[in-house]
Amino acid sequence: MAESALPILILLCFMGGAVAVVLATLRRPAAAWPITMVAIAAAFGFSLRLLATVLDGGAVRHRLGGWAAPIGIELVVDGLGAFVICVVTGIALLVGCYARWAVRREIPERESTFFAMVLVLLLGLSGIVLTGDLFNLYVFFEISSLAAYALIAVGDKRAVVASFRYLVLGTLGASFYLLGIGFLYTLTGTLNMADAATLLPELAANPTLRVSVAMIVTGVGLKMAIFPMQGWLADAYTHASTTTTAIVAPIMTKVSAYTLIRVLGFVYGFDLASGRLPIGTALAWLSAAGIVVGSVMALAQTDVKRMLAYSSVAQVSYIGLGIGLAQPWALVGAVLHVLNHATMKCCLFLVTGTVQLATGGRTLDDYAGLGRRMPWTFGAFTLAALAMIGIPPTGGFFSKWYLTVGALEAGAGGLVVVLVGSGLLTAGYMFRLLERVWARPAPEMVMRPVGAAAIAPIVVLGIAVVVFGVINTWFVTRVIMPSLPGGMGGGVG
Amino acid sequence: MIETLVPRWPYVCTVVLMLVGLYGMLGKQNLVKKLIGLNVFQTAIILFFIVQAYKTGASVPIWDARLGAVADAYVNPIPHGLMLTAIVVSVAITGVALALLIRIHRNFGTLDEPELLDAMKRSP
Amino acid sequence: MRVPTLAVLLATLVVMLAAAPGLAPFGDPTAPASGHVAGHYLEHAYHDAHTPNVVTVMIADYRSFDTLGETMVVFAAGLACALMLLPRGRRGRVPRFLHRKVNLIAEVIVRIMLPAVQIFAFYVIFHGHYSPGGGFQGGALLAASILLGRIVLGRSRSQAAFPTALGRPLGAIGFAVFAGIGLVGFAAGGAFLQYDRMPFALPPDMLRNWGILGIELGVAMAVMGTLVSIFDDLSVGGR
Amino acid sequence: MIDLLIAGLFVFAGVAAVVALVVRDLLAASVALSTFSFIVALLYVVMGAVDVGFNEAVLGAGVTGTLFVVAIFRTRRGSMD
Repeated sequence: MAESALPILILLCFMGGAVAVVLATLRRPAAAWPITMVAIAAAFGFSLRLLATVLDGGAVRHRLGGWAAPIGIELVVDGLGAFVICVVTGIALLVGCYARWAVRREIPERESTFFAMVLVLLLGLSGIVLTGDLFNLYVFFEISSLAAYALIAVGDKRAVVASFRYLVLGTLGASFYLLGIGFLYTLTGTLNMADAATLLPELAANPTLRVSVAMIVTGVGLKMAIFPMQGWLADAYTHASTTTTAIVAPIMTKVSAYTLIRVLGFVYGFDLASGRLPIGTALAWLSAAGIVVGSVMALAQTDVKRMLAYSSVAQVSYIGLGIGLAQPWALVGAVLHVLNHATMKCCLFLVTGTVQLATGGRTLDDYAGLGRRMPWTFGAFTLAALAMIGIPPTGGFFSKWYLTVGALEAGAGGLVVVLVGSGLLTAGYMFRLLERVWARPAPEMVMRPVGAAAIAPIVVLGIAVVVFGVINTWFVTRVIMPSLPGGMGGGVG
Repeated sequence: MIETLVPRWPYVCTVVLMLVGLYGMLGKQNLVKKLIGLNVFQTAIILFFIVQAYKTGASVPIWDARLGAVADAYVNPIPHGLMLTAIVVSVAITGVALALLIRIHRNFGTLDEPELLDAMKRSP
Repeated sequence: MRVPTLAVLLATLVVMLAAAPGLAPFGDPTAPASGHVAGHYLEHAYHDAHTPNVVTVMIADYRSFDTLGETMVVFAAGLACALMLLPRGRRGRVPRFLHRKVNLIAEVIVRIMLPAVQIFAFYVIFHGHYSPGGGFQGGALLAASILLGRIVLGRSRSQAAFPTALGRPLGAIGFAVFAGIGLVGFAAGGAFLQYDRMPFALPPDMLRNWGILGIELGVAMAVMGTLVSIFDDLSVGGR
Repeated sequence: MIDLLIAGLFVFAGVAAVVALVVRDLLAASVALSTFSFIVALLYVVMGAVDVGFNEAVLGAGVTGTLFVVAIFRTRRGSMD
């Protein structure tokens, strides 16, 4: 494995950015946004560089403190990690462009702290993706969660209650994760992921091992909002401020999903994790239940932001379903859905935020006729909505296609029914909204102007949804398949 | 069952403490009480790690010329280092949660769950 | 107690007891966790960093990146409280328990205690190589001495000793000191936080020894500044 | 002998935790929580984790307790359960 300084450089961008924002804004409060953008842009540049490096020469690592793996902590990045870190920093860059406009309108007096907190959130999420150590992952888990609690609390009046509920459940999840790695540590004596993976097969019959898998899946599942632990998500996303939702919703649950892939696929191995205790099957069926519950709840909402929040529950469950099936095509679909759902959900939440700030409207009826007033914004919105339903050639179609193929290959006919049925439900609530946007007459009202800097990221995301669909085979063959766990990629052919 | 649990009795004690904390988090209606439950729960997990690190008759993990660099002479230091981190994390979380409680009290005037739900229904 | 709560409690109990047979008995010196990495730490720590306290070597050298993350957690908690509770209260609108009449006995005792606590805190930071203690404990003790002053000595005098506005910047600087020491070795061509690559003419174990002391100082500053700022935000912020 | 000490401390810790959850006066509850932390810190020390015990005594028992008291002063002292 090659040594590379790129992983730590990404983390240093965010660390340095957060400290610089706090110190620089003591004198010049306006410096917060430019510093944040420089930090995120640099991190995005390093991420792309990292992806290119990994695609050329295979996985890279950085040994912190110069200590070799089980003694010290190392950062390890393979194709999947580089892919996810690019998604995280890319989405952050676009939301960052948008944030200046939104934050000035929503929370002007707390701008500097807000941006510092966003950098801390990104540090936590990137750390989760990059680290190769189980306990270090817990530390980054807590950094990102702490930042998310604070960011979610900045919102309307009820946001603080939503944030407190999230804090209690999130800490419970993190504690279960900690307990899981505690059991793992008492069995193997190591915390390094690769080292644990070599030691674990000897312990396959140990009951504690199964408990540790169950604990870790429960803990990460709580953060990922897998049914029946999805309760915190809808309130948190609905009441948080625009920028918070647009940055937390697309990437936070996805990073948890990636954690699950890594722990189940690379540390335990899917065979070991499912041995004698059907963790994978349970995860798949719970995710299926989550898809149904999320879609039905979304259909029942009139508040658009809340509707999208419930749809997030369903969409994240697609990823959970792919991981639970542990079948190569399903995993391809799950990883591809990380990218696609991040792109489209970010676009949709940015639009709801823009509408809320420009017109004050939140409900379905408030959206009537807005398509003609904001053609660019709602053009992108429509593309993202079509991707949510899964209409070709948008990215959403392909990830669901791979998931369906995976479910068929695994012989889980019931899950195929759920996948198709949920597409119909999604079509139900999305077309209900699109009909109001485009087919109703434009309202007579005064709208606050929306800056070009706020519209540009939305349009970019709308185009990206389609582009990612068109070039999906590149992602699948070049990025995802070569780095599936346990040589599964070879089995896809 | 009993013969597996008796030699691991401190583990059973930490499980009991964990359940007490969990009960506080999920069963109590007052938000401060939930937070106290959370603290107890986290402390119980830390205790679990420390219990796993213990070796009968071993010394504290500080190098001593009389004992030399013999691993068996000292208690396992790794869980200790990890739990230093975990304690700091739990204090940080408590601080943030208390800040949230102050905001909730300012917005809705109560910290008891049923009253809070009422107040949230009444406010727009 | 409601049914879901009871169900979660029972499920946790069953799962935790199911894990028991695979664990080593209490106090077993041959437990798998005690070998492997832990054995390496115990046998090499003194040689590697010239520091007797193995836990200090572990958190400040072998696994120093965890500690950096932990310092970030503390710093983030301070930021989070500020984000939620800003703007801080105007002067004169502090809660009653912070500006009631000063109690003479309490004041005299605290005035005698404070220097002792602070000297002890510095001892804890600098002696962390040899005895229990280090940056976190020392920083927290320093913060505790300031908090004691805030509660007993009244607002104006405790503000003169440590102004509220200093808390968060001190936290940021402490974190920067930690990361900066890590960067020295990194810039000299080693890995991040690799102390033995720092460009000073000392043997590697002494370089690590000094590196550990440096980051302990950074941690102490970060913890002290942030804890005081959290206390100030909680006590007067958000009105 | 040392096992007996550990067992006794566990009992005290359990009692303190239950008291912290049961009393209706939140100020008393936070004092009980500090007591719990302090007993647990003693447990750590008895089991050889001197660093952790020190940290728990300073942060868990000291700082957490202070923060709880401050927050309770600014909200409400009574609890419904």
